[in-house]
Amino acid sequence: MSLGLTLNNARIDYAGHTLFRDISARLEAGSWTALLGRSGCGKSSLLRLLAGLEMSDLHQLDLATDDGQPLTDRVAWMAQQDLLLPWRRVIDNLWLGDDLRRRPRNRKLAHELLAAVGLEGREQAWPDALSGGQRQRVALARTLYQQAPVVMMDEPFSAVDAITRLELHDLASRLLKGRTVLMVTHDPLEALRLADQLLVLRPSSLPGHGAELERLPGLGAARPVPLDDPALPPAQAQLIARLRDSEEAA
Amino acid sequence: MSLGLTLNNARIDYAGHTLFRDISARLEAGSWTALLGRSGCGKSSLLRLLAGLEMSDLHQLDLATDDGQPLTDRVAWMAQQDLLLPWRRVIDNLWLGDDLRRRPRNRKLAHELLAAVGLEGREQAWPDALSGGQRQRVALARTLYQQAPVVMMDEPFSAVDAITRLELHDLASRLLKGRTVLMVTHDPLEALRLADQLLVLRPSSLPGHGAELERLPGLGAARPVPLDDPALPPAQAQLIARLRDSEEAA
Amino acid sequence: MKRLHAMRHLVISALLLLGLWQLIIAVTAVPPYILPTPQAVLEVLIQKAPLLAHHAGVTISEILAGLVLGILLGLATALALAFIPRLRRTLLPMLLISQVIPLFAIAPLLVLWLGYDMLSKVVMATLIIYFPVASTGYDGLRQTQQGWLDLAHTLGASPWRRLIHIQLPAALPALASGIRMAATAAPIGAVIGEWAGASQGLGYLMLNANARMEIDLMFAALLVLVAFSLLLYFSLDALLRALMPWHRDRLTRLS
Amino acid sequence: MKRLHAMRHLVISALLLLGLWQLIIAVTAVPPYILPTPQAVLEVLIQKAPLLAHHAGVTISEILAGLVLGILLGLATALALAFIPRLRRTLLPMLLISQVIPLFAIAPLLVLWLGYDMLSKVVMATLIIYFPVASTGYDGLRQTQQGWLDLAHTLGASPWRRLIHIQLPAALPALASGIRMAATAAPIGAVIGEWAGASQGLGYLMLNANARMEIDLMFAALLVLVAFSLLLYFSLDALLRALMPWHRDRLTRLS
Amino acid sequence: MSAHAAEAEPATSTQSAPEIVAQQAEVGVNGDSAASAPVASQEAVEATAGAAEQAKNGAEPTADAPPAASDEQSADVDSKGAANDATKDAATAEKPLTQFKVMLDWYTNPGHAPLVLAQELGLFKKHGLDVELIAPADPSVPPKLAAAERVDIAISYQPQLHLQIDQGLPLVRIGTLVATPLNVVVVRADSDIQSIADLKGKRVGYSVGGVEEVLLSTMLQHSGLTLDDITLTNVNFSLTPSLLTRKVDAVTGAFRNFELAQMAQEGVKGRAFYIEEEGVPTYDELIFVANSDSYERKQVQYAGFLAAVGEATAWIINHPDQGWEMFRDSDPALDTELNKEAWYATLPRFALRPAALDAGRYRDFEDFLFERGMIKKRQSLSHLAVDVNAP
Ligand SMILES: Nc1ncnc2c1ncn2[C@@H]1O[C@H](COP(=O)(O)OP(=O)(O)OP(=O)(O)O)[C@@H](O)[C@H]1O
Ligand SMILES: Nc1ncnc2c1ncn2[C@@H]1O[C@H](COP(=O)(O)OP(=O)(O)OP(=O)(O)O)[C@@H](O)[C@H]1O
Ligand SMILES: [Mg+2]
Ligand SMILES: [Mg+2]
Repeated sequence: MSLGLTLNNARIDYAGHTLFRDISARLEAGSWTALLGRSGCGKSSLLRLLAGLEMSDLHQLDLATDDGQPLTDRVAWMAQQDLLLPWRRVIDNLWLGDDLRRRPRNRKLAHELLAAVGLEGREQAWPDALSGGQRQRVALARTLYQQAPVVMMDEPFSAVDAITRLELHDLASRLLKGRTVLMVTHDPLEALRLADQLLVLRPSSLPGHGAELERLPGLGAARPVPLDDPALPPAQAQLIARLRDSEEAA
Repeated sequence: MSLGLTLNNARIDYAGHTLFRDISARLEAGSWTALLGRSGCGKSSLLRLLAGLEMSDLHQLDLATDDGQPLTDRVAWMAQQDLLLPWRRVIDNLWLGDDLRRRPRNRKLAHELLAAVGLEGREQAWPDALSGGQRQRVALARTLYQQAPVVMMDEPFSAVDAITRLELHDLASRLLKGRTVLMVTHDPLEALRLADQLLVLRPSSLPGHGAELERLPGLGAARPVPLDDPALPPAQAQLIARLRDSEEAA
Repeated sequence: MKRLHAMRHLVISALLLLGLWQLIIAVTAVPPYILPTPQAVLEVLIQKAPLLAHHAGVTISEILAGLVLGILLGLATALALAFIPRLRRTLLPMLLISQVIPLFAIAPLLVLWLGYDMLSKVVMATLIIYFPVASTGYDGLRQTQQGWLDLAHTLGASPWRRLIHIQLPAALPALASGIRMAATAAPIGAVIGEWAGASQGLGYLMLNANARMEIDLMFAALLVLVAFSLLLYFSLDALLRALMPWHRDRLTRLS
Repeated sequence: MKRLHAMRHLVISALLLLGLWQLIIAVTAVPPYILPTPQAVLEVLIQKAPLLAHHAGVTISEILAGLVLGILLGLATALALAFIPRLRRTLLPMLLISQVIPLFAIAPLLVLWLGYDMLSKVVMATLIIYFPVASTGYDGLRQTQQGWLDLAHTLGASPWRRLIHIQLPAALPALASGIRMAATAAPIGAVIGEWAGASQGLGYLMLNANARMEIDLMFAALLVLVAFSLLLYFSLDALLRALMPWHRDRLTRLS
Repeated sequence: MSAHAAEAEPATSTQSAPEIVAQQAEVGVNGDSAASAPVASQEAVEATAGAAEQAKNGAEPTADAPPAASDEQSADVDSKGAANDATKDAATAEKPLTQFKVMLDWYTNPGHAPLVLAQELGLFKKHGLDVELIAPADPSVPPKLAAAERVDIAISYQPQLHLQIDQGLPLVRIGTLVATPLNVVVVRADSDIQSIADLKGKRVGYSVGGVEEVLLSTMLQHSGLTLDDITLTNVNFSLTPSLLTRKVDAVTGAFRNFELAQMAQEGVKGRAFYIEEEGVPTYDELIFVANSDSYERKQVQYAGFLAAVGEATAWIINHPDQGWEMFRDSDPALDTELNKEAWYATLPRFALRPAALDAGRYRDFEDFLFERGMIKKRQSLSHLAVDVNAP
């Protein structure tokens, strides 16, 4: 169930402009990595690249899995947009993957997950009748339902309220135990609570190189780090300062 | 430029289910109000109702403006989705309102706003080539460009990173000085930094009434409240506790 | 209730049309052997109901068979075009050519090849339906949101299942547009086929009545054809809407 | 470079078609008075070039006039249907009826009203183009994203300017689909118009040649018509793409 | 008042060609005095006498240049009932021409030769008419438009005329273009159908014209069969191809001057059964019809028109080869081998006296259709056909 990843030489160009190049990172098996960076620096693009999705223009990646097998079909990807299919009811969106792979549906799991994200009773609703945060939660449930060894999530909790967000931290930590998780987030606290390592995509000092990746360690405690953990506030302040610095350095 | 609003008897039903009823609130002229509440409680719906947008099913609202004139055409609305028109370049999206009202375009303001939200040089890009946070910033710029006396924003900073968010707080505070602002947010800190009053939409104790509105005072300091203001951390903790409580009360 | 409402509107517009018809006759003083009065036509309609019913039966079978075949073939073509780029380059021009050839120019040819039986009419109706379906289907298929395709990719979908579960439903509104158009074209296809050679069907009956200057009968046959065409259109429209329950039209529907 | 590429593909598919044509003749042993050989047709094409050019000129003017009128009228109808719900209930059935009436039934009526000049052909081409444009335009217009309409509302847009700046661009892909279809239908409209009565034009020439069993000439005229139709389609397609620079097709284009 | 039309003996189907030619020659002598008039000279009369023969053999072209309409011969169209005086009175030459729309029954073909040639030779102008010839794609349209007075004259068929009048169309026959049936039943010469009786169990194709079923059933009855013994299929305008491809065993409604030549061109010999020999009363195949309500008002022009047609017919018969060349040159689309062959096959079929009325034919055919139940009631002759030169 656990699968480590090593990436090297990642590069993306859009329309002649280099987003980043020569980027390397290691995602340990079963560890959580938070990807941070300024809006528009290339986080979503990097996720797409790793997930093996179609990219326009020039791109490049050396990706090695620990078991040497290709990553295809073993990665769950939750996009920045919810990507719910409007012609499938909420619950049908969950087992889209089963239908696409012709696998039997796991009704029990689907119902459990919807209940866990607070959407019990909305299983038969059309996605168009949901609020923004509800849609995001359905998308999260769909990602969790996939039970893939590697999970990539692009700002998975951005549209939900603070309380729900904390609940979802618990839920995700529980359900994604042992998975290799790469998660884009804008919330430093969230990154610190959930991640074993933090990767910050920030402007490179080399001209024409676009962004580079800086690695910061996580708090190394249980996941999620309790809100009242005394290490959290200083770490948060430090991280924000760091994010601000990396900006000014460029 | 300032315009206060009083709303009474607000009610929305979706498909026979009452979201809320008998809701009243006062938005003082030139004040900022933050609207908080659990995901799916009806914040976006309330905003739509106030903005005079088409609602399905049963709805109701007594809205009084301080000058007695209808609100129509004097409210800027920033939706939860960015709603950029894909067939207009970034800058053309800004002056959509001018084109729709046959007013001359303010090119200088448009360029200044785009620069202010960090999108200098992307004026001629197609919206499809932008990242999620960049799109949200264009939508914000479009809302600010409108210079309406009343501004309603639905999670306007949800897709941008922490640093950009702080910058946008400054920007919005500066540019929306004197306007009556109603803003949905999930970030308690954000609410406290920007708002003169906080409205929390929470489950009503009366059965069948859906949600009710609880009013909390803001910090009453300059906008935005500096991050190092000592009143901020305890207020934030208190607000989170309050949000959690209001949940459990139901 | 809703059905009753829809019926009412159809009746109203039918009456409106009859009024318009009568008005045209009154205003332009067009002689009855070019445009008969509604009364005369209705009279013939009742009087020759069995005859009309017989020929209508033939034509309706042709139309329905052509419709089914045309939609299936059109869909298949749209899929082929969307999935095999190499094919597209050569198939698209051929498809276009098949469309711009006036049907009546090759109708005699088709009839000579396929005989004077139902087959040739079905082929004709199929041909005429085929293109709107293929064209709108193709346009719909190639405009699937990139995000959904990406999702299907990470979910490990085969091209075939991606098609079924993502691209086809996404193309359904566009396709529905094409099918609605096809429904209006199908009757003409069948009638042109009958015109090129047949011994029964509404097209044949009309041609015959016309030659005998029984203009009343011709218009009665026309009326039956039009009525069936409208029925076909509205049934298909209802069916298509039922196929897209999530697709809430902004504007109120016809019914 | 790209244009050259496109040309190559057209030439390839043209050659392929000629091959197919020849093959059909070889395999089915169809007699030349039903399907002449490509050589025979090309010979006539060269030999009677001035005759064909003259008639083609007439038909092309009819097509272009019909296209412009049909698109304008179709758009106007789509707008009327989308904006005046009351109208929709009565207009839509009439629109449908105008589509399902076989032309030959009302040809004398048209001649009576419109005479034998170019007008009647332009009207026919217009009629046939009109529907795909109106239908897809209407379908496109009523599917505008609610969010954009809301935005227009708060931005204080008049219905008219909302239409211009929001609904029409949003409907453009659907409309383009309809216009593409219309482009293939326009030549047929003009030719059918000529069939209803004319003394010049490719349709006239084709029917005339057909009646005299000069199948070579008929196919030569058909070839000219098809060539022009393809040209029309690809020009319009290029134009429509140019009108939608933001609309990046997922799949590579034909060219 | 000239006697040539009013006093003409009713032509019968048994009338021989020389007799008709003789009558036509008489017209020429009586009607024309000017030397340059188309059929005035004695040579012309002689040439006419041999026309049928020449047509068959493709005889040498006559040396005469085609006559052009000269002002001296312009008709005085205003003097009532004076069509026959047209060529005698040169004084009124400057009269404006009357616009005249004539609708053919079908695309221009050799069957329309007299009209095309009258146009080319300027004979219509000579008779004060500015004629426009219009070709429809559907033969059922012209009579309707004539009835609606959209055109002044339409070419139609006698059997259809009876149906049209029965259906209340205000039409009347004013002249004849082809005075015999052209309709034949055609089978392949290599088939085993030697007589109508052999059609039993065969498939017969026809082009919808309205009366095909009646004519065919009459012929079948004549040979002891009924319609139930055959299968009828509408093949519309694909008569020849359907026969050539053996989709049908026989076709009816084919024209003896056209379809047979068409088959021959494709190397298939045909065998024809002439319908007037199979029990069907003879009739005029191609006739001129006009609106019956405005007939009296336009009678003079009609007379002038028919006079021009008659003159053209006579000239064609005198100069068949030259006629073909002029016909061919009038429209490049007409220049085909088939048309050329049909040209010569059609020549002997033209009515030499287009205005002449054979009352018996109309009465007999009316009776025939009535007995067959094709028309609801019998019309009097005057409702069916008129002699434009009658007072
Ligand atoms: N068209 C609709 N039909 C039925 N229910 C609807 C419809 N639109 C919204 N709802 C329901 O109304 C409730 C309120 O939705 P709304 O979008 O206002 O929530 P919200 O407070 O903005 O939530 P979020 O924070 O997730 O954006 C939700 O439970 C949603 O499912
Ligand atoms: N198709 C495209 N063509 C051109 N530029 C593009 C395209 N897609 C993305 N970009 C640019 O690439 C950059 C990175 O985009 P990406 O979506 O990866 O950013 P991000 O880090 O996810 O930002 P956010 O936090 O706002 O989501 C942006 O500046 C964007 O404008
Ligand atoms: Mg992103
Ligand atoms: Mg919301």
